[in-house]
Amino acid sequence: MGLRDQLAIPRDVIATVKNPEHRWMAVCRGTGCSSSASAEVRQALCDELDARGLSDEVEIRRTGCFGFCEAGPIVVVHPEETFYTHVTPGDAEAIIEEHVVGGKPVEGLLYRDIATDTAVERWHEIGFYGKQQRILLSNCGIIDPENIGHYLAFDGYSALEKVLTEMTAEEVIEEVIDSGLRGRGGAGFPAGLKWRFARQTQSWPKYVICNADEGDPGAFMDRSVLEGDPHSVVEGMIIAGYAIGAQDGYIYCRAEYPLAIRRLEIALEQARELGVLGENILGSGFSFDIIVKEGAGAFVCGEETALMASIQGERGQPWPRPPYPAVAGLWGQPSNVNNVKSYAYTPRIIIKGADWFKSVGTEESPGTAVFALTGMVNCTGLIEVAMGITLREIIYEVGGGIPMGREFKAVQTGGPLGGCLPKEHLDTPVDFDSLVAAGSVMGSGGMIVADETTCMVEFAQYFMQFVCDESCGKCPPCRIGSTRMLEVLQRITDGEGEEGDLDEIRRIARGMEQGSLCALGQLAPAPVMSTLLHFEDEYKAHIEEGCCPAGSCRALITYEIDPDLCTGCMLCARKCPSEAISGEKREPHVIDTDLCERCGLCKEVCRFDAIVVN
Amino acid sequence: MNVTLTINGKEVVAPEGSTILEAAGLADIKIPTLCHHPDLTNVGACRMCVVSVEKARTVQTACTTPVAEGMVVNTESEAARETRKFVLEMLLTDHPNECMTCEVNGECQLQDLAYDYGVTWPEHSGVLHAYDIDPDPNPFVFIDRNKCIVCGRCVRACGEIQNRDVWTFAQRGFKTRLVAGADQFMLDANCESCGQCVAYCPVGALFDKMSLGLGRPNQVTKVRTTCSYCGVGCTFDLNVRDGKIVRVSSAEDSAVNGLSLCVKGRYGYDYVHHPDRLTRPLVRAKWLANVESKVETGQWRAYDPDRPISDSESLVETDWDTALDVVASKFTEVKETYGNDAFAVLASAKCTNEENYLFNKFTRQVLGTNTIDHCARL
Amino acid sequence: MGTANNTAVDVSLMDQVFEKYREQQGALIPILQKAQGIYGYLPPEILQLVASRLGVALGKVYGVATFYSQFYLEQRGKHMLRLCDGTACHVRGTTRLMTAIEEEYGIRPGETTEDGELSLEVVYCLGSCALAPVAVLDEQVMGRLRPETLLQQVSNHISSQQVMA
Amino acid sequence: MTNSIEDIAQDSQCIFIIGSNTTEQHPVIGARVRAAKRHRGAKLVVADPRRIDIADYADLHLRHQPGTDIALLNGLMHVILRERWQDDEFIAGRTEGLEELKAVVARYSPQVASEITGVPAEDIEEAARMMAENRPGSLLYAMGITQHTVGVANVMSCANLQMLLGNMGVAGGGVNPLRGQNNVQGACDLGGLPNVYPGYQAVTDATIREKFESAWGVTLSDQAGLTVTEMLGAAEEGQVRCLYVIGEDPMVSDPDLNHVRHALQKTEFLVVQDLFFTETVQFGDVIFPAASFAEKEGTFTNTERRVQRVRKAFDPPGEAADDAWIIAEVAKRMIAQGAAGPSKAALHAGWDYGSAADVMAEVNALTPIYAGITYQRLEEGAQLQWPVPSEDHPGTPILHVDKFSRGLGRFAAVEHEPPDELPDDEYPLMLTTGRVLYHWHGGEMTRRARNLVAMYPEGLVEIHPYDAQQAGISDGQLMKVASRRGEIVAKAEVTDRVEPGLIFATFHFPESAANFLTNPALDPQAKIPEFKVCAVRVEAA
Repeated sequence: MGLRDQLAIPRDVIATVKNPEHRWMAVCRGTGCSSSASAEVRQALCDELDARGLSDEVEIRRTGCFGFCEAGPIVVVHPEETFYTHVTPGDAEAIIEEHVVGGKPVEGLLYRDIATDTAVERWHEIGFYGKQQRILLSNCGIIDPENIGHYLAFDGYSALEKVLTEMTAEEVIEEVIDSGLRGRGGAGFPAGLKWRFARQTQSWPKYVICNADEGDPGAFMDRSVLEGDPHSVVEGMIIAGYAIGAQDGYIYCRAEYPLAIRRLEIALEQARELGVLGENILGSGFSFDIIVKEGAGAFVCGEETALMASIQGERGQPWPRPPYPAVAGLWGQPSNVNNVKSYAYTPRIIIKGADWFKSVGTEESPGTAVFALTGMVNCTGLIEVAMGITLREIIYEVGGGIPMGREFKAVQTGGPLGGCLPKEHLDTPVDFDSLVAAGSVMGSGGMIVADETTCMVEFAQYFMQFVCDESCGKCPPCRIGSTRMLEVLQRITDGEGEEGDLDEIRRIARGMEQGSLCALGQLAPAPVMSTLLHFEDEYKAHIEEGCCPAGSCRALITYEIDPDLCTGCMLCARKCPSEAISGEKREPHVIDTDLCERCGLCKEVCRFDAIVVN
Repeated sequence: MNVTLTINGKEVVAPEGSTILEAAGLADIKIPTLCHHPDLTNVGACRMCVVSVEKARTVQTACTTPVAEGMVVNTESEAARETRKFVLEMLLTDHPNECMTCEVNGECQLQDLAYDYGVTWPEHSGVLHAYDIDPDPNPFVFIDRNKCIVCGRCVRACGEIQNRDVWTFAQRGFKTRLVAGADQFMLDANCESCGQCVAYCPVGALFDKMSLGLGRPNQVTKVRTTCSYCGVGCTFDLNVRDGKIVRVSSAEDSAVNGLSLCVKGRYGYDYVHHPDRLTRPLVRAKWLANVESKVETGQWRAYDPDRPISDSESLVETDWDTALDVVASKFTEVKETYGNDAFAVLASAKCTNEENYLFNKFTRQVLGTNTIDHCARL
Repeated sequence: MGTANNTAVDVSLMDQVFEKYREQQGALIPILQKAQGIYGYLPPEILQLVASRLGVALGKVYGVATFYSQFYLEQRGKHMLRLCDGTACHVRGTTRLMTAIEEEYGIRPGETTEDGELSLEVVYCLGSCALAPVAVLDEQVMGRLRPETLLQQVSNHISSQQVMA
Repeated sequence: MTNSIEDIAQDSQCIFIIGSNTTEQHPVIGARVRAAKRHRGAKLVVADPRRIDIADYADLHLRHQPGTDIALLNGLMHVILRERWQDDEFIAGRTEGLEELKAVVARYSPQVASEITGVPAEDIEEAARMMAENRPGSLLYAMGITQHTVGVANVMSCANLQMLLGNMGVAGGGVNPLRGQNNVQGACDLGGLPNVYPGYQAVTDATIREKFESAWGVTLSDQAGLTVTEMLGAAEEGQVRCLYVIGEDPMVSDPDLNHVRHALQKTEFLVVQDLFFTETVQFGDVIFPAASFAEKEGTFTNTERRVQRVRKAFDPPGEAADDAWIIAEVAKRMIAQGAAGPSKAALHAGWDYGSAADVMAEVNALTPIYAGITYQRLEEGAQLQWPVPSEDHPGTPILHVDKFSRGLGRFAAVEHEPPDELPDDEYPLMLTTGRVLYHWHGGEMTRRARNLVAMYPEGLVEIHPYDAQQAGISDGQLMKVASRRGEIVAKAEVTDRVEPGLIFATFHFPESAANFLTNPALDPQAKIPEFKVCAVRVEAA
């Protein structure tokens, strides 16, 4: 009998959750679906059940994110796993009446495959999920993240029990090293090795820190894990604490994730109540507790030393390494900093073993990768794929290809500190080393797809603007370099690029890469350098010909109305914020280029594709 | 415990826990620095001291990287030198090109390093900070944030040496700005006007306001002396130009105080040149003969023009011989008439040891009394 | 001047905050967050109070408060509109949303309308990229915005709150 | 100081400041003390009636009533002895007289001490614990200890505490008076005292006297002379007819200025040697214009007994001349007139010095503690703290390392005695005096430093809001302060830096000089006046 059996585990909950016949509905309450009114959907479903006296028969369960936020709000009816998309409160009646009572799925709410335009009934039959392999996200969409009983039903905290009863700290570290788990924060440093360094430093107290300051624009993997399966992170941190000999943990989470923070606080409270967190965990004599620290809005705090400065209540400025956090980190004490996902994998590795983990993914990068797939793809959202999958598979199979039949141009991985890969690299396998070899990085998991309408110079400029805004200001290469770099990019997209600008960009980039204090400054030139590498012609077109091939840079384009296509509906003229469009009703309109601010609103509202960009 | 490492091919033994910079210092290998100062904690901000360390992915700051056994360091690698040049160039792109009129010209670390690394003035069309110059009404510290290189030495000096924490950096990134307190005037932000921030500033961003325009480093003579105020005995350099103190600058090799001084020591020197200074011996008319004729001929002068020289209590500016003789004669006369106990000498805690010795000798040997004291009790 | 509340700051509200963080090391940032939660921004007297209660220099508090983008040292509007300019949103038209707000309300990012009703702010990524472009009005997340839907929602939100008041 | 600034800053585990406004009076030491607390976690205990700046940095501020230092110190020692925190090994090996101390201190329980001092008993307990648990600890004091009628007893009491804790003769320990003026230490060291020759060699010691007689070639007086306060009294009574005042301004710095003025007026022949036309110069018969520190060569000795060079940067203005030349000229002329006839054979009889270094060579020869302090060594950068008995001696950064100068350190049991003058119905408030950051001593120099004046242009009198309200005085308003001896008018600074019943004034400004009010009552041994306590009344002016 394990220690865990002594706990007051909610057994009825576990029995229900595990029953394969159980009739229940998952209503996604991730941030995405919540902002599309999934709370109201849930209420409507409950009301309908009440009205029919079915409340006891059917469970309505709030769950974490399904990843397919584009299609939200999402409702999945179990046990069939019927997947309903874009559900509104008004659809509740149909779902209950037709599906629950009538036993037939509601056709109109099913997902329609883009390629075949046919309805897909079951969750895992949808193309978006077809190529995915959900390990980390396996509980997301299934369990109620605010109910520890659900987590326990899926072997929650049994890894902790195993560690505390059967394993020495060194064995835990051995197992994690053996699994080949590489840190999911971006750099891919072997997690177990980091733990070992922290264990070896002879100084106490020690700290376990979870980096949940997911600041990359376009990335929300960590948030979904925290929102959908918070206990997996908590359990992973406790195990790490046991392994390195720490008693205190911090989760540093962006303040922009209020829901994740709330769910974490609930999870911590429930874990303490259950006795798996706090003093004398499971009667083992080992104590460990966790404090959630909210970030205050600084991207640089994703850098581990800046993050620790921020926990200490200081300006979030990095300090040079070495000494590394494993030697001198938070308050000068040995500290282990890992990403949310790295901790969340840990319990699964302990339960299923290092060999199981290594069986997924590639030899050098075992396990899965979680990406936030965004930009110009049909299916955007959160995806989990086995390492080694190609970019092409992700973009065209999981993501369903580029919308409106446009041409794929590039994919950016790793956010503002990552690189752009053009179509020649579409068959690059996605793993830590292959992406680096191709000129990008895994990063923490942002993946943004650009199509032919995306100007790569502007794209690079956007990221450099981001770096300028987020540079902590401590070291000159980043503080001043990013500003100078942005100025060059700005003048190129303004059509004022000069000969030598590309050399200037390369020079500043080299200086920043080589001289900056932290990874933010060292990697900041990556988006610029990778676009310059693959799309130099596009840069040159801006500088030498004064034109933006993607038709995107406002200073370099003009809008015109094709008189043959214009019907004179006047919609564009009414919408134009600068009153640059004129024309009689039912007559072709014209744009006054001098007045036009090139906002593109006319093009967007035109129903006849009559607006042309030059 | 010592560790052995190699710097520029030279074997160096340094105590465990020391930095590469310190180890290099032991071997007389010079590594350029800007934000580093031996009195202050190291922050690795300015990137000037970067060196290549074998097996390290990037260049490392020598001021923060601890030495390790077998470490191989190259302080003059291409990457290190290139980085230093880049840093200097970047700093100069946000620095006014005013060396020609800058107060610290010739004593500016940025200028020296730009020279050492052959960095030419970077022309560019980008933004430069344009902060107000000398916006703080305090009478001591001149501030030109446009020259600030954000090295933070002033912030650390004020925090770590002086423990007043007047200075801080506000905002971040390119907008990072040195501010006092919550962007207040210095004197409202706990400042005790010690000027340590000025002493530690490697450029001309903080300077002594009283010294503006009075002489640059190469135009002054520095005279090392000991402060004339309290008993701490700080030593400093009088910066002298044309027979005037134009500035007091503290010196790292001062035994008692290093670069530290207080407001009186650093900024209270101008009494020396005050017009109130007595410049000629004065004697009351009653002790003098032929006052009126000497005044008429211009040999002597009335001290107070409003007081008639005929008034026996009026003071007359005389020559030294006369004044000294008046005193010597009167003292001799009193001594002969009333004896040694008629004298009392008040020596001075402001005078030198040698002078006090002479006062003591004079009192005891010449006047023949032990009645000498000074204000130690006051 | 706007209608925003300019009455003196009640510093006693901070007592509970200091009590809560009494034992916690490095609590400056959470204390400032709670203070901003109470007052809507960080008034100078609160910065001073926090400095003296924590025994740190005012400059340190100010340095921290100005480093992080979350903190405001000036009073903001009754309603806060945050436009996401994360990659996905940027690509899908945040700039147009910004222009629309500027034209309708005359405010640019970081500014507040003269009547003190609305403040505008641009943030990088709210993590709802699939719904780009996204904005958050007070606590309400709005996705797939177009200029006209944004303006409609903002005006509805403001007027409904006024009615309630 | 028995110790050095450096070892106090580096090694003290507890720094106890009593009667020293360190931040304002010794700012560089103040900064080192704050740094020791902040960076090393040294404990800091400040005892001062006012909430002076350094008190804001202290772990504990003991706000005792002026003139109750002994009661406070005895209270601390009471707790230490009660808890057996004393250093028995040090006491057994290095001291004597503990039993007498114990007997006296036994009467000063924290409750009793609290009643006298006004410091809560628990703070006294806590301070004693802090000092006992954090050793070595150093004690810093200044005029707040010495300027009392019980000044000497105060100092002895400080020494008792440090010996009890075994804090003597170790780095980071000691009893450390912070000397107020740049060379007050040197003036004391080099014979500027009525009872000793240079190097504290007693004038009453025949052997010593003979040494100086043979060096100077004259017969010397075997009687100790008068102290500063006594000589002014003697001048008033006509015994002293000639007064030679060098670089001092008793009309600002001495107590009871009305009395000083009378004495100076009565003096038959007053010679004053100074930089400026000071308050005292007004009364001078002959005034010699002297040189400032920037205009002459020499040495100063700092508060830690360190001898350092003063160098000439330029000539004095006009015909002003350095003090050494002036005094030598007077001496030579008097000798020429036959006032003294030193034997030509005596080695150091003459007054022809080529340089300050020549004078120092004579000091080296006659002053054992300065014997090894030569210009050559100083110019080579040697850092010398006396005693330096020979040219190869490295100096003595810490005194009393193995033994006290008298052998065993003696515990001198002292009892609390109230100040000479305490408030009463007629003069209901207590006045204490001191200095401010931006000014120094009589203000002769700082009042002529443009920006120091800009920072602090006039003397302010600190008064507690309660007393201000009682007297109908508001902040910045002129107020009249009167004592039995005189009155001044100055602007009020209404502040809780002082407690109700206590006001504070400076003596930097002649027009508002606190010394018109102060009590000339002297410590019987050291003859130091009780500047720190007198009774006054205030009213709006």
